[in-house]
Amino acid sequence: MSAWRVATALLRKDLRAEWRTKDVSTAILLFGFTIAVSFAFAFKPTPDEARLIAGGLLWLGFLFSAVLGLNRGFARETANNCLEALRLAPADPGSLYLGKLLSNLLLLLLAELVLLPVFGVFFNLTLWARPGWLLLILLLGTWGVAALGTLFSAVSANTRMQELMLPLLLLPLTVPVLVAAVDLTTLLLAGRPMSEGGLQFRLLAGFDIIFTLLCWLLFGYVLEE
Amino acid sequence: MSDSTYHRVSLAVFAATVALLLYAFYQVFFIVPTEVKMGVVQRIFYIHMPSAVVSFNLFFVVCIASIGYLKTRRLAWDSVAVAAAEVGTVFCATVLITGPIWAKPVWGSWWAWDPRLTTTLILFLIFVGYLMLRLYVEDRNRRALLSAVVGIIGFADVPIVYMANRFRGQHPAPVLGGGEGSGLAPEMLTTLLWSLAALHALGLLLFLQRYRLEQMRTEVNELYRALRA
Amino acid sequence: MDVGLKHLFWAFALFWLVHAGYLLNLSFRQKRLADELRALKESLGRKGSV
Amino acid sequence: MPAPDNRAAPSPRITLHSLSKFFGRFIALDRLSLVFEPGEFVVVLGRNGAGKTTLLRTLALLLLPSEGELKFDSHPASRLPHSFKQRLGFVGHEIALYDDLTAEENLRFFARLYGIADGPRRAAEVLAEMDLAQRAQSRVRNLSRGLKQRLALARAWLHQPDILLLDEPATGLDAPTRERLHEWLARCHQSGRTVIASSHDLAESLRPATRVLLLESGRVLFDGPNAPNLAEELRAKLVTAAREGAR
Repeated sequence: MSAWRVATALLRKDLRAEWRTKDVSTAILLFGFTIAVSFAFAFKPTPDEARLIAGGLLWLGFLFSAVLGLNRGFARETANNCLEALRLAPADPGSLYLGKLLSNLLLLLLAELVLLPVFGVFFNLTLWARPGWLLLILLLGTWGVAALGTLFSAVSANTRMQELMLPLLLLPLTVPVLVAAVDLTTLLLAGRPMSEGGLQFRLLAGFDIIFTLLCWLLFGYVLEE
Repeated sequence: MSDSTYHRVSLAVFAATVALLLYAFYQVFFIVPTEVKMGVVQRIFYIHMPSAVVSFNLFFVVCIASIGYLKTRRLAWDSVAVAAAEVGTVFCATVLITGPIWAKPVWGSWWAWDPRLTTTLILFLIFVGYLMLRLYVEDRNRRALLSAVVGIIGFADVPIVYMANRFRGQHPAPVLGGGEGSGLAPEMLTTLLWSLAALHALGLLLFLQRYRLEQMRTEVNELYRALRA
Repeated sequence: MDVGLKHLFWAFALFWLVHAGYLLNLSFRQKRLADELRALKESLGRKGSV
Repeated sequence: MPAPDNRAAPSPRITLHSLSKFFGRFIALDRLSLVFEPGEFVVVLGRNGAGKTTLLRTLALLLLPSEGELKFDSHPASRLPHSFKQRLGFVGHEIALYDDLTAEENLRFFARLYGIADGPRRAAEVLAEMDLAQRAQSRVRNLSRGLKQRLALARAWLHQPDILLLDEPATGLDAPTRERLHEWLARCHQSGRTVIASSHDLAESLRPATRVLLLESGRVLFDGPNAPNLAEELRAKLVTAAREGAR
């Protein structure tokens, strides 16, 4: 119960601070938008081609802007050394992780919902044909990125090369998420039955569960000095 | 380990490695029959596949040593982890170099998205990240903690990366992968086993030297502290 | 066959290059540390004798 | 600042046994063996880099010792449950408060982390105690250095810890506020709490403390009860130590 209290306290604190400064959301949205535009210039695909490659471009855009957002999100804890106060509190580090994960997940998902139509317009996609499936794919994929990203934003905050370390560590590790989420999004855009993506769904769910648990267990070590 | 035992052990490992490598290469070049479909280039397999096994085993050691460090907080575990990670990355690099050289004449393209090779590539990137991270954390204990976390997560990621690549499904089926009924001739199996032994010995040799380096570094730090005290 | 031999040669050559390079790199790093250790031990001995 | 409540807190005895902390080649603490009895008011003195901060951060369980042992009563620090941190309050060099939240929001947030039953009421109480009530709705970003420092003290005091660990608490405070800080600390001390505070200013910080600890290069140069004219003696010790160090 106290774990939930701590996690929600952290979540509320993050959302309140974000509402005031919009640090993380501006980073994700502006970068995501810029990426969408650059992809559109770089590829200029025909509608058929677009359906094939849009899944990949969409998730690459999400992933890169997520890295930026996660870095900004953890910067809030390192400013004034607020992390020290968190470590002083009689809270289990696992609950701190959960709170941070929830706030990252929420912000990333919201930003993705805003970025989706941007990609839709540039690549002429019909994204909303099956909104339930789309949201499920978004949730599972983003969860995987946020689960690892939350832990690694804390890891990279402790290094000299903060901004570089996060993508260097995170991108290889999230390859399974990228592969599965891109496959599923491509199925969705091609109008194929989602039952063809059973394996991918299971892989995403497995990834999310395993790494949420593992990061929850390991987060305390990252906070130690 | 005292200095003299260390020298004796490393000499023994060095001798064993040289002997095993010589014998294994003799097998590879003079004894084993040429594979019918792929021709002489298939002999790359005898260094390619064992290298992958060695690097994988070393990354397993990284994971175990990382858990060991988190549980005991003994820096020796961290030295084991970094030694295994660095040598594992070197072996990983040789897998990634020999793979495409083998693939080109057989499948006509350098990179055929074989799930095993692709997994090795991701593994390589993960552990390059691990080594980079170590470079950018000053404090010894902090470095050990953070890299232990990355080591454990990195290793846990491997099976999932492999599964993700397997259902991508546009790669040629692995013709020779050791097992899966690919039907190795008896001589081929013997040669493979000798190669496996020889490359593991090489891995052990490099690991011991790298571990030694880490111990020396610790000793230097201790001496600096003794000098100030 | 010709192409196969060429590839076989390069695979083994590069394999050895990487390993030899790494072994060389290790011994350089060890040598540097050994020198540093020796110097430190010397100055520590001097400090002890004062 | 009005009096802290007069709960006689059974502070644990703090024992350091041959405790060292290394940062790579640097020795921050060199085999310290010390005992802090419950209810002591200790001021830790020393120049920059003498080990004051490392000592306080180690006591606050923020740093793991490299060698040696730290005990609270008979419990080794490494085996204490997270809930033990309820009994520690710490203020470090940085204020550890969120710039974009108001003073009150910060305290309410930390009250929730500490599981304080009536967080909002307690937050208001502590704000009043630190003379911050009229700035409760200001964002931390807009507070002056002195106000921030007071808010940091409020954060450390929120859960009424038995042991107060303060790293240069007088930083950024003007003379009258500093005076009130000393009075407040003295009262914390009178209520039975252990107070350990550091300072680099010899004369200024000595008055309310009962025990003085002078650190130099991670070792204890002086450890004894507070006395008038102690500052001169300590200064002389530091000069001698510096001369020996230079040799």
